[in-house]
This record gives sequence, C-alpha cells and structure tokens, in this order.
Amino acid sequence: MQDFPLFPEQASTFAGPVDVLYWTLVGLSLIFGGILPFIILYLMVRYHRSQKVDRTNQLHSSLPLELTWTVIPLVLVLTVFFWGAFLYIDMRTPPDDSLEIYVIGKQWMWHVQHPNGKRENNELHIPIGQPVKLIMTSQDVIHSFYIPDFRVKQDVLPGRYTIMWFEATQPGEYHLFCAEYCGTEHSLMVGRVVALRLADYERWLATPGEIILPDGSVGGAVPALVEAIGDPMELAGGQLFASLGCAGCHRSDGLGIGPNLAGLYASEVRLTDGSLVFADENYLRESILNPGAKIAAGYANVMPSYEGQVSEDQMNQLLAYIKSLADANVE
Amino acid sequence: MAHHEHEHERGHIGPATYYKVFAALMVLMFLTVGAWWVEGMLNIPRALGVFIAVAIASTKTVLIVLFFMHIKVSSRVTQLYAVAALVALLFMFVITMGDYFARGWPPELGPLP
Amino acid sequence: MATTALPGRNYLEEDATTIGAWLKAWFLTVDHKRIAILYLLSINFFFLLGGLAASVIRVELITPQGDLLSADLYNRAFTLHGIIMVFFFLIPGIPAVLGNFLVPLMIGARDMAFPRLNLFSWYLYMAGGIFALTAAIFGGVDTGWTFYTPFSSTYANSNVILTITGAFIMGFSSITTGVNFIVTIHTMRAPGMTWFRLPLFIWASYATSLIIVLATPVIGITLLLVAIERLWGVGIFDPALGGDPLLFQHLFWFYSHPAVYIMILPGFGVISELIAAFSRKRIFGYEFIAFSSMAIALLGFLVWGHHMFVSGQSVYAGLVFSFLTMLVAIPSAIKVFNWTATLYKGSISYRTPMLYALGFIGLFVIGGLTGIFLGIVAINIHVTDTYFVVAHFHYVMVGGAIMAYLGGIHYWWPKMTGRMYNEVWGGISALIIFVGFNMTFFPQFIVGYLGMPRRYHVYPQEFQVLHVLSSAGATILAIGFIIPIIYLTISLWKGAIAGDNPWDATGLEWEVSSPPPTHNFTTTPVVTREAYDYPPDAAEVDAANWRPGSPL
Amino acid sequence: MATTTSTSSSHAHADHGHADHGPELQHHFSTAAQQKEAATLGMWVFLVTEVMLFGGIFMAYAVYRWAFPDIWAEAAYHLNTPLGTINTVVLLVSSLTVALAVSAAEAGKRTRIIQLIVVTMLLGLAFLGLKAYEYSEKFAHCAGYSTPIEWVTNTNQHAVYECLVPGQAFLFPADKTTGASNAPTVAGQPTPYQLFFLLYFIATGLHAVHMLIGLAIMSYLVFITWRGTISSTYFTPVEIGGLYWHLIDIVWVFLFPLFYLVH
Ligand code: HEA
Ligand code: HEA
Ligand code: HEC
Ligand code: CUA
Ligand SMILES: [Cu+2]
Repeated sequence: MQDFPLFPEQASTFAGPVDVLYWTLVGLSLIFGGILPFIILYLMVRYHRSQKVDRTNQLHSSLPLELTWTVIPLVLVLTVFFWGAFLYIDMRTPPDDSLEIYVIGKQWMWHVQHPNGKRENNELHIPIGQPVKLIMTSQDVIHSFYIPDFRVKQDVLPGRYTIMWFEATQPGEYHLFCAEYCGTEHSLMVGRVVALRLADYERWLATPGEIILPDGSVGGAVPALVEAIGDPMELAGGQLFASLGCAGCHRSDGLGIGPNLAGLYASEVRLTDGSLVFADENYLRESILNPGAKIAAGYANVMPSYEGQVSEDQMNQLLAYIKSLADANVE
Repeated sequence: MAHHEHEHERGHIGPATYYKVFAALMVLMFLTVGAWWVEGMLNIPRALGVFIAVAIASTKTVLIVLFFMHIKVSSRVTQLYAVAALVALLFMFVITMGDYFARGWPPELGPLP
Repeated sequence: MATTALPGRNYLEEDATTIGAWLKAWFLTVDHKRIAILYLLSINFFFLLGGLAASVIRVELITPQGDLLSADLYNRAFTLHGIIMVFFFLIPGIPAVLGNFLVPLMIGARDMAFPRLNLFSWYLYMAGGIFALTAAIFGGVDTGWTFYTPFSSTYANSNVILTITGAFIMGFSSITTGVNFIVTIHTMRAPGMTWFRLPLFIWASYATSLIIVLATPVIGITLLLVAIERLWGVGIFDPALGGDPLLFQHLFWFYSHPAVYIMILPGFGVISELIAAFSRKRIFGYEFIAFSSMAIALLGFLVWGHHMFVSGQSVYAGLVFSFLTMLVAIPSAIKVFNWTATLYKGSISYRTPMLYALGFIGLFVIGGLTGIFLGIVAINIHVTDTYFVVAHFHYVMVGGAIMAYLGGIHYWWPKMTGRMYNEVWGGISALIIFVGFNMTFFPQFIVGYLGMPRRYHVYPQEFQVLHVLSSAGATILAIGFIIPIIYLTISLWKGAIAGDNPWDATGLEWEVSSPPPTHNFTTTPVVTREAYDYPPDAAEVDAANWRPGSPL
Repeated sequence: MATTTSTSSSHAHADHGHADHGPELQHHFSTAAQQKEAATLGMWVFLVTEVMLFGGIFMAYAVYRWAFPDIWAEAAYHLNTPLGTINTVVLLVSSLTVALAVSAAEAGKRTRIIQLIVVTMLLGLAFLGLKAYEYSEKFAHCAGYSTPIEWVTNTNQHAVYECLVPGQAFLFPADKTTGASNAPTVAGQPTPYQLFFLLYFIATGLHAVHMLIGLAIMSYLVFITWRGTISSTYFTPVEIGGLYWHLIDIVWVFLFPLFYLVH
C-alpha cells in the first residue's frame, strides 16, 4: 500500500491531449453535476413546507426555458464531441514512418515479435520518441491490448488484424493489461511495457534470448541474422514463401501463374468484378487463407487455400516478407 | 379516450379483392423467378439483382399487408405498428452495413476476411 | 395479529378456505395487482441473489491477490451478478412490479388488456429464472453478461446454453409484458383520459414497452445463434469460417443499449410522479417530459456502437455513434431540468419517496454525465473496459433505477398493502443507501481512470486503497438495502392504516380504496382534468398548515 | 384529476350499434369493439416482434452476402430452386385461402370457414413436406446417397457425395459452378460456404417452426368454429390467426429470393 496514485502517469504523446479533454469534461460536469445539485439543495431548503415563502404565480411550462436548457447542453456536447473526434482520428492514423511490431494475443499471454526477429512474451520493449505501430491478431478469442499510461487500447480479434499506434515520451516501465474479458485467466494476462531510449532499445534488440512461441515450441531471438540483408522476420517469411511453394506461382519476374507480389502492399488491387480493394494486412491475410474470396483481375482462381497450414506466427512473417517486397519496389 | 379509434365502422375487403391481389402476387412471383433466370444469362451487376429481388419481395409484402392483413382499413395505431418494425429494421441494417462498408477505410482494417 | 382491519373486499382478501384454493387464487390469478405482487416477491429474491454475488465480488477485491476465490469462481461470480441484475432484476423490475400494479389503475381500466398473458409472462419469467439458477447451481457461467463470441460460443466450457435459454425465455416474458402495456394503454383508457392527461409514468411505461417490443427479439435470436453454434460446433460468428465476431456485438448491443433505457425510463416515470406529489404542484413542462421519453426510446436505437469503440469497428462508425450518443443525452437533460424547475415554488416535504427522488436526480446526473465521457471516443479508448465504466453503469442503474424503484415502492406501498411503512426508518435507510452508494462507486471512477481493467480478480498493488474504500462502502450499502426489507415486512402487520390517499396526491390510483378492490373501479371513472392538477394554491395551503411536529 | 360518475361501463355502448354481446366479451372490456381492437392491435404488436426476430437473421445474411458474394452465388446453386418455387406458390395460395376464410367468418358461414382452413392446413403440410424432402436430400448426400429415397431404402450408396450440412463432414464440391460432385474439397474445411448453409438451415428451420405453430393455431380455429364459437359478430380469433399465417407467408416471400435466387 506504499504508493497510492490518483491519476495515471502521462507517458505517451496522447496522454496529454486526452487528459486535457478529460479535465475539461470534469469541469463541465462540475457545472452540471456540481451546481445543479446545489440548486436542488437550495430549492429543497427554501421551498420546504416549513418555510413561509411566496408560492403564488406558479409557472407550469415555459418554452424559452425549455429551449435554453435544450440548446445549451446541445452546444456543449457537440463541442466536446468535435474535440474528441479530431483527437480520435489522430489516434487512429499511424504515421507512415512507424516502427512495426507484431503482436499475437492468446489465452492467456501476449506474444510479441520485433522486425529483427526478436521475440518476447508478456513484455513489450519500445523506443521512445518514435511512433510505434502494433499489428495485432489473436489466436483464439477477443483480447484487448491496453497500456493505461499511454491512454491507448485496442481489441485484438481472431481472424483479422487490428492496428494501434502510439509514441512513448518517458523511459520507464508501464502496465500492460488485457482489457477484454477472455476467459479464466483474463486478469493474469498482464505484463509490462518497457520504454527505452533508442540506443538502449537497439542494444536490447540485439541481445539474444530464448522465448516460448505461441505454439509451445522454443524459439530463440536470432541475433546472428541481424547482419544479413533485411530483417529476420522478413527472412523467415522469405524462407516460408519458398518452402510453402508460393514462390513457384508468384515469381518476381511476373511470369508465374499468380501475380507478382512486389509493390502489392498498400496499393489498390483491381478485382475480377471490377472493384478496387486496398491491399492492407487483412487483405493479404485473406488472400492466403481464403484466396477464392477476392480474385485479382486477370488471374484464375487456382491458388490453394493455406488455411490451417500457417500459424499466426508464420502468417506475420509472411506478411513482413510481402511488405518488404513493397518497400523494395518503391526504392 | 381510445374508443374513438374504432368507432368508425371498419372498411371492408371482400373476396373479389383477395382474388385480384392473389393474381398480382402470382405475377410477381413469376417475375422474380423470371428476373433471376434472365439475370443468369445477362451478367448484370450483382447489386442490381439483389435490388430487383428485394423490391419484388417488398411489393408482395405491401400487397399482403394492405389487403390480406387489412391494414388498409385498420385503425391508425395498427397501421403505425405495421411500419414500426420496418423502421427499426432499417436502423439496424443501415447502421450495421454502414460499419461494414466503412471498415475498408485506411488505415483501419480492410474488408472482412 | 393485525391491530386494525383493512377495508374489506380488496384484492388481497381471500375467500379461499383451503390451501389448494389459496394456491389457485394466487398462482392462477389474472388480477394485475396480484401478478404485481408475485413479481415483487420473485424480483426481490433475484435482487438479493445478485447482491449476494456482488458482496462476494467486493470481498474478493479487498486484496490485490486472488485469495478468496479462484480466477474461475470470480468470473462466475460477476457473470452471475451481471446476468441476474440485468435480466432478472432491473429489466423486469419497475415495469413488471410497479407497471403491472399501476398501469390499469392509472388509466382507469379494470385490468390489463390480456390478463392471462400477463400471468403467463410471470410464469415465463420464473421459468427463465429457474434455467438461470440451474445453470448457476450446476457450475455457473463464465462469459460475462455480454456473452461475447467467440469466447462464449467456442471456448467457454461452462453452462452457456442453459443460461442463454434462461435469458431467452425471460426475453419472451419481457415481450409479453411490453405487448400487454402497449395494447392496454391504447385501448383501455377510461373515457376522457386523453394522451395528454396521462400520468407521466404511463408515458414512460409506453416508451419502455416500445423498446422492449422492438429490441428484445433481436437479442433472442442472437443468443439462439450462439446456442446453435455451441450445439452444432459451427456457427454464424465463427471466425474460422470467415464469420465475424463483431457481428455478434452489433446484434447484442442493438438490444442491450436500448435495454439500458428499458431500465431507466420507468424510473424516470416514477420520479416524475414523486416530484410532483411531494412538491404539491403540477409538474413543470409536462409535454417536454412526455416527449423526451419517446425521444429517448427512438434515439436509443441509434447509438449501440458506443460499446464497440475499440472493438475494431470502422472509424466512421465510431464517429457516427459518438455523435448520436451526444444527442441521446439531451432528452435526459430536459427531464432533469424540468424536475428541478418543478421544485421551484413548491411545498417540498422530505418523505422517504422524495428523499429517493432527490437522491435519484443527483446520482443519475453523475452517472449520465460520465456516460458523456464514455461517449467521447478519445476518452472512451482509455476508460472502456475499466472500472470507470463499472462506476458509470452502477451510478445509472443503482443510483438511478434502483433509487427510483425504492422510491416508487415506498410511495405506492400504502396503496399496495393498505399500510404505512415506518417513516423514520425509511429516511434513515435512504440516507445510508446514499452514503454507502457513493462510497462504493465513486472510488471506482478514479481507479478506472488509473487504468484498472474490469473483470479482474487480481490487480496491481497500487489500486488497493481505492478498492478497500469501495468494499467498505458496499458493506454500508448492503445494510442500507436490508433495512427496508425489514421495516416494510413489519409494516404489513404493524403499519398504520394508510387510508385511500395518504399523500393527498392526484391520480386515479388514489381515488380507489387502499388496497384497491379486485376490479379496481366499481364504476368506470370519467376523466375531466389533466394529470397533477393540484389546485393552484395547494403548495401554499400545505405550507400554511405546517406546524412544528408535522412530518418534514 | 378525475370525477367518478355513475355512467358505468355503458358509456361506450350507446353510440355503438351492437349492445348485445355474446359470452365472449371478457369482463374487463367495456365493449366488443374495444376487445376486438385490443386483440388486433395485440397481434400486430406481436408480429412486430416476430419481424425483429427474423430481422436478426436477415442482418447476418446481409453482412455475409456482402462479404462473400461469389461464395453466395456458388452455394445457392446447390439449393433446389424448383422445389422452392413450388413452395412459394403453395404458401401464396394458402394465404389466399386464409384471407377467404376470414371473409367467410365475417359472413358467419361456418362450414365454409372450416373448409377453407382445412385447405390452408393441407397447403401448410404440403409446404412442410416439401421442405422436409429438401432437408433430407441434403442429409442423404452427407450419408452418401443421391436421394432421400435411396437413403431410406439403403440402396445405391455412392462413395463420395458432397455434404452441405454444416459441421465436421461439410464437403463443398470443388467444381463449384457445375455442382459436379466428384471432386470435393477437403472434408470439414472451414470455409464461408458453411455460413451460407448455416443461415439457410437456421432461417428456413425457424420459419418451419413458425409454420408448425401456425398449423396448431389453425387446428384450434377449426375446433372453435366447429364448436360454434365463431359467428358473424365474433370472428376475431379467425382474423388474428389469419394475421399470423400471413406473416409466415411474408417471411417466406423474402427467404425465397434471398436463398434460392442468387447469382
Ligand atoms: C440504466 C442504465 C443506463 C443508462 C440510463 C445509461 C445512460 C447512458 N450511457 Fe451507459 N451503460 C450502461 C447503463 C446505462 N447507461 C451499462 C450497463 C453499460 C456497460 C455495459 C457493459 O459493458 O457491461 C454502459 C456503458 C456505456 C458506454 C460504453 C462504455 C464502454 O464499455 O466503453 C457508453 C459510451 O458511450 C455509455 C454512455 C451513456 C450515455 C451517453 C448515457 C445517457 O443516456 C446519459 C444521459 C444523462 C445525462 C447526460 C445526465 C443528465 C443531464 C444533465 C444534468 C444536463 C447536462 C448535460 C449535458 C451538458 C450533457 N454507457
Ligand atoms: C441492476 C444492476 C446492478 C446492481 C443493482 C448492481 C449492484 C452492485 N454491484 Fe454490480 N454489476 C452489474 C449490475 C448491477 N450491479 C453489471 C451488469 C455488471 C457487469 C457484469 C459483467 O462484467 O459481466 C456488474 C459488475 C460489478 C462489479 C465489477 C466486477 C468486475 O468487473 O470484476 C462490481 C465490483 O465492485 C460490482 C459491485 C456491485 C455492488 C457492490 C452492488 C451493490 O449495489 C449491491 C448491493 C446489494 C446487496 C449487497 C444485497 C444485500 C443483501 C444481502 C447481502 C443478503 C443476501 C441474502 C440472501 C440471498 C438471502 N458490480
Ligand atoms: C497454384 C499457384 C499458387 C500458389 C502455390 C500460391 N499462389 Fe498466391 N495467387 C495465385 C494466383 C493465381 C493468384 C491471383 C488470383 C487470386 O487473387 O486468388 C494469387 C494471389 C495471391 C495474393 C493476392 C495478390 C493480389 O494481387 O491481389 C497473395 C497476397 C498471394 N497470392 C500470396 C501467396 C502466398 C503467401 C502463397 C504461399 C503461402 C501463395 N500465394 C501461393 C497462385 C498461387
Ligand atoms: Cu486476454 Cu483478457
Ligand atoms: Cu449504451
């Protein structure tokens, strides 16, 4: 019971603006929640039946009054709405230069993999002063990734990706909670977020460590690969791309049965029915697990489904690989 | 007082109308199957096909509700309740589908897997 | 045992001479007043049960470790608490108890439009309750009252199907009550009882019924789909099939958001009655209060997505839902201001029902305003699924709806039983409840903003102080709830004979004897005046007659 | 707020034509017209809840059809459209006979009411029979027979047949457009195809349950008509029973094009 905070720390760039909005609302509430009861108390005392006061000329309705107390609250709530809305859009728009980290939630742990292949469980190491974008999915039920001191939270769903971003401002350790009820050990699905200065973060990334993978097997962080070209997550993805036979159809020279995947990520894809889809993580995932659902224009629906053949973990590596092809194309 | 709502003598719908409505329903039924059959050969946009099918089904419903179910000659309250469900369903469909349509907005999530 | 006798031939009086006849007279009754009593007893039983679960939760949360309960038991405790309190206490609560008793009396009808359906709805309620209890006895459920998929449909291995069946059946009980109210209010009003002469409680009940009828079937089918998914092994919301678990949330909240207005609207109705009666004047802005009930019922259907801001729904949907949530607050604001204005130039007395009414306004305003916090997406992202939400909904449901329920029970107690409760104890327990309530739930706002997630039975050390405070408050609150049960029960034998109109209030229900005769009105009343038509000088006369020693 | 006068319950009779109510007027109503209005409105409000009940399923349908348009088209190909069409006709005719029964009730022609309702019930049974055949066809395929008859008589079992009943054995034919059943996909493979058939079974199943309730109501109507309760002054039960039947019809009017007629 040593420390007894009444207000959470402000450790990300969102914390300040969210708290300002919060205190504004508290202030507004004090006007209504504080003054209104005061008026009521006053009326209760003044017009108590024991008080001899003037009770003649009672009023039973008044349009001007009704309009006043309709319009004023309306204006107030709309003001805070727009304020909150812009902040919200900001909180949902990750900058392009964000550091991408993959998160998998499962009953009842968090599994994180950094671009260089380093993994960790129930911990998240991040650099400060740098936007971080989490690409998250779940292996089983819905979870929710919550860092109170950053004022961010996002549900993590099975079967698709959700995205969350933030920029930490203070080095330190923060609570990491699972905020969506997910079964027996929901309240034990907690961990910590370690915000480090960039240099410390890079040193940490390069430190080898052993970690249990979501499927129960042991996987090491692969510092040896850091020297190789590109990040190990991409490399691992590239190996999968070859071993699963993708490369046979998706050839980089564009002569395969399937489309060349370079430059695909974050582009608009034309489908056979003429519509356009945005090739984000969810589209890539769908194309691999359920290729028949959306067929790229000019190609036949011949790609087999890889449902059940790639784990969430491998899926993340494949995505990292396909995205790296996108980068290569831009350069 | 509620009584005035039913004090006027109800209008009457007789067998002659029923037969006419039934004939219309049959025509619409063959129209909907026919439209489907024709669409199979024409390759028109999917949305149009759905629109036609739902439009025909709605027309049939309106006919049944108005005549078979006597809404045309029912009290105003009953008429209001007959459309109430429609309004509530509309809320549900428009808003929920709105969410699904909008989910593709980058950087939010793409279409459903 | 009775010291004095109640007026003869009332609905409580019995011709039955044998136990069998007595059972038949109560359990096969089609009298709306007796059905209300059946509901009163069964609903209060469920409240105590839900409260017991709440006590267990609060005891566990005194320490940051999980020492009293295992994680699994804790999950079952709050699920049981949520399901019982929502489905078996608060949703049927005011409509089925006070509504059943009052709607026919207030509109001058001899009974509900469908008396047998009314009885049937009580049996449905009991059947649903028995399913839920069976589920609880045979191990309970651990899905939370929200039944989110795919946890509930695939992963939970507790009695989900049994509980869902219970909630499903209870839903039909709700629907039959709603249908009955709507038809009764439309077709059974006494001559002269125009829409704008209806007491505001009737308007509120009507708006409630509208929501029940339009929303409840959707949760029925949704829960059915979850049950099918569990039985069949494949399902509509199953992400493995390409299904979308968020669809469940859309359908669930399409009902469950309007359902929070099912809980609060009848409470609004009760408060309107109480404020007018104990200020001794016509309510301020009658039409505005009446129409704001309808506005809440309508707008309430458009905001469900505010429970899904971080669920992964689209950003656009989030913005739209947030915007509409702001709008739905306005009609509530209108009500609050009109009640306040009613006090002005009234002759206010601090009788127990009025204490509850005033407590209601204060607590509901706090609960409602924090609803606005939650409706602003940027803030919601931080506080959703934390104790901030828990505090918000207890403020509106306990501080709001239960205060109204208790206020209403006290106000109409003399009408229902013919006897007065003990005013002193009434006032004391109202104060205890008010203090205990704030002590329990105010700290939860703070701990919620600090980041304490809900449904956690183990939590970081630094939240402990606030949790201990909250648990201490809950103890006081529990005492506050137990006292009324005691003195109200005692009043059945010892209470003073109330007389037909102990509060000198307006309304048809006060024109019949207390307790009312079986068929309510021997002659059909003809209504010629508006609701709450206290004489213009009623407040003055009341104040002039006050002497030291008269009731406060 | 009110003055209690002794006009008593006769107040509304005066201007109302038929003061001679039969025994069917319940004690808490003042007039037969009031009772009738209550019953009709009650039924309609109940129908509103029914619409919302099916609305939930239609909502799920809309979402998934929007998400998987191709799959929907391929899957719908495997439903028995001719049977669906016949069933639509059957139901529409039954709606007509119910409407005529209400007419007959207004005229107080008891025999004719009974005849028409019995015809309605026969049509309803025919509908359920055809539906049962459709279902059993799907189940027969899962068991490896091409028709329900072969299934029952246990003749001519195929080696592999497609299985369109969602579950572990679900097997959607690989040659999706022709329905040729010799190259099935992996058994139990979780694909959105199952969503279509799940919705199909749940929606039509729930509809069939309503049909059964409708049949029960119709038999009750036959009984009370035969007993003589129904007359030209009291035919509310026939009228509101009819309303229920029409609603079942309307639900089918939507189910049919949405499941059977998809491209
Ligand atoms: C009786 C029940 C009840 C009532 C009446 C309300 C009323 C409101 N609720 Fe609440 N709510 C719940 C029960 C209720 N709620 C429950 C049970 C949950 C959690 C469910 C779960 O997840 O388990 C919940 C959750 C909940 C959330 C989701 C939180 C989350 O999980 O992230 C939100 C978000 O917008 C919300 C908002 C509101 C709003 C805006 C109102 C408004 O209607 C309030 C309007 C009232 C006022 C605004 C006060 C009076 C007005 C004035 C004094 C005038 C001045 C006003 C202004 C200037 C605005 N509620
Ligand atoms: C009407 C609704 C209602 C009511 C009245 C209450 C009443 C109370 N609630 Fe509840 N609560 C909910 C609805 C309600 N709650 C819901 C919907 C949830 C969410 C569930 C979920 O997450 O799924 C919740 C969750 C919830 C939590 C969060 C659990 C968690 O997330 O981990 C907590 C924690 O403090 C809590 C506490 C309380 C307390 C102290 C009371 C007190 O007011 C209770 C006071 C009453 C008593 C103490 C009864 C007194 C009597 C006895 C003790 C004697 C018993 C005797 C016999 C049975 C014979 N509630
Ligand atoms: C049998 C050949 C084949 C194999 C093997 C194959 N694909 Fe494909 N793939 C295709 C074809 C053809 C298409 C285009 C049609 C379509 O969209 O379904 C395609 C489309 C895609 C797309 C969408 C591209 C776009 O432009 O929209 C992605 C992403 C993809 N494949 C990834 C993979 C991955 C990853 C693997 C291995 C795990 C793989 N594919 C294996 C043939 C193949
Ligand atoms: Cu994971 Cu809660
Ligand atoms: Cu809500």
